[in-house]
Amino acid sequence: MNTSSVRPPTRDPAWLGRVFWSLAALVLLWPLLVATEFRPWVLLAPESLQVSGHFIGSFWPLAHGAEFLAMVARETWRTVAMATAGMTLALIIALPLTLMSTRVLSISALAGPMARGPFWLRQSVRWLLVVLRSIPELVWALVFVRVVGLGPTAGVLAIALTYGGMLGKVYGEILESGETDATQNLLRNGSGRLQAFFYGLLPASAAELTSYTVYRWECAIRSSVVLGFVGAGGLGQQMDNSMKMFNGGEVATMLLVFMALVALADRVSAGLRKALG
Amino acid sequence: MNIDLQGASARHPAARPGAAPALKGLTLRVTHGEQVAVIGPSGAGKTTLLQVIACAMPLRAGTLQLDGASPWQLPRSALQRLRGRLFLAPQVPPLPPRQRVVTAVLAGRLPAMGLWQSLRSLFYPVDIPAAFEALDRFDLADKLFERVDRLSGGERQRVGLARALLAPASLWLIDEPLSALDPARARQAIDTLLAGARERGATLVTTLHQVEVALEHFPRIVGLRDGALAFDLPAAQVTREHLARLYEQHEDELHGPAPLDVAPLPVPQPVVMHCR
Amino acid sequence: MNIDLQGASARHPAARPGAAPALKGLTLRVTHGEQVAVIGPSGAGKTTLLQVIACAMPLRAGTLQLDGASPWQLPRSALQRLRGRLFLAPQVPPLPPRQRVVTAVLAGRLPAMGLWQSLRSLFYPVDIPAAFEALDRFDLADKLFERVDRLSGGERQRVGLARALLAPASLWLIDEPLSALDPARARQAIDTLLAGARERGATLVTTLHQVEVALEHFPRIVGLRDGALAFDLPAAQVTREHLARLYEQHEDELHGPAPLDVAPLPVPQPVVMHCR
Amino acid sequence: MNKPQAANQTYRLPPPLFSARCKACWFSAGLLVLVVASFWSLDLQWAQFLSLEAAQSMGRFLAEFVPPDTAPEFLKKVALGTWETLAMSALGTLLAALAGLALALPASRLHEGDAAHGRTPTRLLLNALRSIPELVWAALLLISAGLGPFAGTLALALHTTGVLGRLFAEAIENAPPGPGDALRAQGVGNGRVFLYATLPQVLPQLMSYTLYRWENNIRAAAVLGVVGAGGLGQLLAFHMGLFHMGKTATILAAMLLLVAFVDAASHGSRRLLTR
Amino acid sequence: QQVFRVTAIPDESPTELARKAGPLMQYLEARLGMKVEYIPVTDYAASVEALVNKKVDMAWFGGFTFVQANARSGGKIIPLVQRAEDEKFKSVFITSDPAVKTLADLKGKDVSFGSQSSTSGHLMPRSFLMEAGLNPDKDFRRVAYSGAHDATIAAVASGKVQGGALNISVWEKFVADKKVDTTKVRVIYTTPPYFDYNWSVHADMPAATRQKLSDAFLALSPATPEGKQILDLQRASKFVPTKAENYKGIEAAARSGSLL
Ligand SMILES: Nc1ncnc2c1ncn2[C@@H]1O[C@H](COP(=O)(O)OP(=O)(O)OP(=O)(O)O)[C@@H](O)[C@H]1O
Ligand SMILES: Nc1ncnc2c1ncn2[C@@H]1O[C@H](COP(=O)(O)OP(=O)(O)OP(=O)(O)O)[C@@H](O)[C@H]1O
Ligand SMILES: [Mg+2]
Ligand SMILES: [Mg+2]
Repeated sequence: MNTSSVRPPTRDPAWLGRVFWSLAALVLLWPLLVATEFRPWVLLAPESLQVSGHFIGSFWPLAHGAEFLAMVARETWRTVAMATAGMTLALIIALPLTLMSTRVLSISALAGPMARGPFWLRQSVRWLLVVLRSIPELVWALVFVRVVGLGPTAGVLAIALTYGGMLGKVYGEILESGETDATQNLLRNGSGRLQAFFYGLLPASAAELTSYTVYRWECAIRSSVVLGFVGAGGLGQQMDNSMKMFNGGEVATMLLVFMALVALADRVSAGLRKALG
Repeated sequence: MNIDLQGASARHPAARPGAAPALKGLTLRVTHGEQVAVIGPSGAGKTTLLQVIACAMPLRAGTLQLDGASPWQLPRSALQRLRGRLFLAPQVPPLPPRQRVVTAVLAGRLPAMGLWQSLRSLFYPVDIPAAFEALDRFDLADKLFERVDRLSGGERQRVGLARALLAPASLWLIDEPLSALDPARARQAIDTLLAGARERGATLVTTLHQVEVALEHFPRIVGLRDGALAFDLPAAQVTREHLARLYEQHEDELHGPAPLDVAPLPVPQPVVMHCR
Repeated sequence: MNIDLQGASARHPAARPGAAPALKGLTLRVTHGEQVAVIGPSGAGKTTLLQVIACAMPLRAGTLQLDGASPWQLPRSALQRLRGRLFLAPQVPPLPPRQRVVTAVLAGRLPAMGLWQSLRSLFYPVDIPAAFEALDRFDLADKLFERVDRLSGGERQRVGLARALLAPASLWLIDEPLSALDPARARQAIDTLLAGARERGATLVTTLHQVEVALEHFPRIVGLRDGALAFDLPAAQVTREHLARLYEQHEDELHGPAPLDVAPLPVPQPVVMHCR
Repeated sequence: MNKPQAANQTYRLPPPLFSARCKACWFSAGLLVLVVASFWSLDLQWAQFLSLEAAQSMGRFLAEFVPPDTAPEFLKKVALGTWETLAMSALGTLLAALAGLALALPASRLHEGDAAHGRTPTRLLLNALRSIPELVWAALLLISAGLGPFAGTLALALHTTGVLGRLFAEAIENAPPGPGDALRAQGVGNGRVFLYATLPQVLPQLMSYTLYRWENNIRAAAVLGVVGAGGLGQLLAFHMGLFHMGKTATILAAMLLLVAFVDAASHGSRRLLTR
Repeated sequence: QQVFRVTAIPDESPTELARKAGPLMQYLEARLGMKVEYIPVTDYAASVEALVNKKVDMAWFGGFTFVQANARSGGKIIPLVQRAEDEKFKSVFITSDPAVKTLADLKGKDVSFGSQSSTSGHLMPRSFLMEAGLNPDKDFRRVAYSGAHDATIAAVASGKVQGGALNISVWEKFVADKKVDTTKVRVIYTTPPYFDYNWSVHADMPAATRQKLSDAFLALSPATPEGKQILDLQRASKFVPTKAENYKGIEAAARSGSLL
């Protein structure tokens, strides 16, 4: 039964391609190492060890004056509030754009290539998303700060625009990378796009979408810290000062606050996933 | 719904360039209310045929007409309306994990539900009795509120089939409905499908590996091999030789006697055709 | 490998609290080299039984011994070694999409490969001829370098089965090997599995929905219903009544006559048992 | 057929999800309060933003961007900065993807019975790496690695390791368990189960996370320039601060192109991977 | 106009600036008879834009920021007064590297300026370096912009960079307050004098208010306790009138360094 007349192939047809791509990757890596002056050993040079050791040593004791702590608490809230407000606006921007740009929900793409009209609509939404997110929030903020003066409005708007672009894109990718059989089956049986989204796509990726949103919120907190560097206020501005003045104790206290915020976001994310899973 | 497929050829977009097309020059007409079983060896193109009819895959050559209209020439909204009248149950039940059985079954009715109603149904299922009744006809009513990823293989398959009973479709395309079912459930499922399609006046095209079931229950049998029509006969006229030739292994010389001892076939019985 | 299951009960960890356990008080002994078919209605616990034997699921009550050892009492490395001698083919072929057929088949041999060799095999398959030969025995040699997500349902299933031929196992647990296969490929697959297990002296436990195939090819039939043993008999002694009772629908009063017209059963033939 | 009699139809209603649902209510209410409190406490000055005056000064500001500076010497500088930014972000992301993958394995519960002893400590480490913004990492590293792109690369790599490690771990935990369980039942060890069953399933996802992080990192690399870690950002901060609007426009255009390029590369790779 | 708004370039840390501004704002409030508000900024450019766009009424500018504001507003920024010290302001170059003795020794080292918009922290040091035959963009290994004078001191003291250039008055204050270890950090070069900081207003301000403002500044004297406190905080002996022509030199330096 198994005495085959066909001789087994002796060579894997994919082999040459693999060798080629591995070599190509190595060749590409080299100029990167040169351009970034990648010299890890300078980290271990005695003088740099001494400098960084000295700075890290100054982390202890943590700054814990009542006034300082009150200031940190105030600025932390400001940072969180900026991030939350920015995220809310970003979601308002991102959700419709995502639904418009997801390929899985395209009816014309159910079979073969997408029709011309929807393709260009999708493509233009994608480009809009690219433009929104390719300008760093820091730059948006610098622009807004110049135009309308200082304050959190600039920061919130900067976060909303950049994050709207990012959320729109990544939501789309999450939706497209999951199992799409169920959605396609619904569309093929004639359901509408939104129906297919709620009955096929969302249950498959709800957990991931939520945890990504929470993660982005956490990123927004970090961004609003960075925005503090250009005058949007909040923890970032304090961090900037303390960093510039090499005030290790203050830096360490604020780093701990960051970690606590991230741990909180993580907890929320895990809880939500559990509720949805 | 009438199906009219003329000289249809199709390839999977991802197939490697050298591969033979999955369907080659297939001509098939199915009239309103007919019940057809498609049989053929693995890889013959049965699933591809269903996908082509379901407008899920465009043709390379040839034409497809559903109720006299060429779906690929329709404007998009009309095509989607047309799709609302089709029901395709894939070989592997397309159930998102974590969804509950009741929601998965009610999803069959989506084309007939407004957006608002379908959203509401996510919070509280709109028509529990209908879902219950559909499941009950597949002996699965007790799993109504179970999650689909906590079902056994056969249970999952039946959830996929129960959807058909809720779909507002006039053409049912069912891919291997019995693969994971035991004989009793299989018989019940096929009876339910046939009766359901008949009640609704829906055309039914089913692929099957169970030749005896096909011969016994379906008035018309289509044999597919290597993407081409092997035969298209009333069940009563399908002979052992037809079947032997249909399922013959590819390397003929290697398996001399094998094709002839295809699983013991029941003697085909002429079947009264109701809806022809 | 000898299997000795005593009063075994098992529940799926995710099952809802009120649900009945998937296995209740099952006692089963299978000796070295035996070939057993497990049949039973959908949801009877066949898959669960295979999982329990494969040490993929701990027992709630009762004991499991494989070759005299209690797997769950073994230290982890010994359990891992024991598992290296098992092969479980799930109901849905466990093939990661985008993997190539050759890699998927060679994965069956992983327990016998060192880490380095298995890494290398990801770049260049280690033993193409062996994979080719295994596939050829399932009439699938031409798909050797195809990607598994570009196969038809039946082809995918056969890839999952071909793995067994490469596994260094002395116990094969195969869940519904024939569900997506046409009669000819099904016959070939079951012949190959039986012969393969016999050649290697491996014990073979298979769940099946094709009662005729089970009765014809397997010396011993185990009937499972609602997680408990319905019967455990040599194939020759399984009667129509046994089967009718096994597959009886749950709502007895509703389907009065149904259970009795279980698909036309072939007259069971006594089978020569080779390795008993 | 076997149609059941109406009299025998009984079905349970869905189990009352009261407690669970109320948890959800509480959570939603909390979320709403947070959002409202945020908007309220920040006293955002939309009026100022939407005023005619603001639109005018915005218009004036944007008008200053034209014409962008295209002096060859400056373009050369921008090209160099662009390349440095690209290299920094690419290498940083690559290092982070490797380190992230290495940390994601101990940080995830690979299958249901996995005790995963290393999970909590590894996740703590990942969280610590991630909670410190790149900018702060860069400022810290500038001290020991010296000014220049190396510090920036390391900063990106450290922060991104935390991010990717967690994302990878979650992707791994969410992968369909079927293929892995089949191999595990055969006694194959965790590492090889990962290579043969989990990785092929999650690879596109890991790649797309990595690629999207790369896009993020290009923007981050621009920010890093502000504290002295090289790249386009340093040019941007310098010229924007000095009101060289034409030059700023050129730099912003370069940034846009860079992100669009990465976007296209990411899209292309994803298509290649999911083909 | 109800509120009179004042800002200052952030050449030192914002907390320090706010501390310095407090008493002066109170004094101006009394003299002008209206509420005076101090608005902190963290970006030099933002303070320039603020005065040009009349978001504030008066700003404390460095020489270079004044030139920038004047250019951006089309010559509509008027310098009112400056400290006596600002007429001959100087910058210093400091180092913590024992091997560095002269400016030329900084070749191939990392050097930090203050903000790129700073006069005493960037523009003039750069201009004098060029005169000394050193091109910062080519001859130094890397150039960093710490953002503020005190941050430059911290960067040099920590060893992050080997050299730094900053405002002499901040340096002297750090030395006087013993906030810097002078055995480690030393001055290697002090620049010749030039005109620097001033208080500027927009030309659209009514002449009467302008007059009131400059009178208020000129009336400050170390003799009164209030005047002494303010002058000490501003590190000034007294305020003197100034005019736009004083800053021609800085403008020329900015143009030759192509910073404007
Ligand atoms: N993951 C799971 N979680 C909870 N319950 C499960 C799970 N898998 C199966 N069950 C339940 O356990 C029982 C036995 O399931 P099992 O999969 O063993 O059935 P089976 O005999 O293999 O059926 P089939 O022929 O349909 O595959 C069924 O009632 C099923 O609903
Ligand atoms: N997605 C795909 N991409 C490329 N080729 C495919 C794809 N799906 C199926 N094929 C190929 O097309 C041919 C027909 O496949 P099809 O799925 O229609 O077979 P089938 O008759 O349904 O078989 P089975 O009984 O095994 O399900 C086979 O040769 C198969 O390998
Ligand atoms: Mg098929
Ligand atoms: Mg099963």
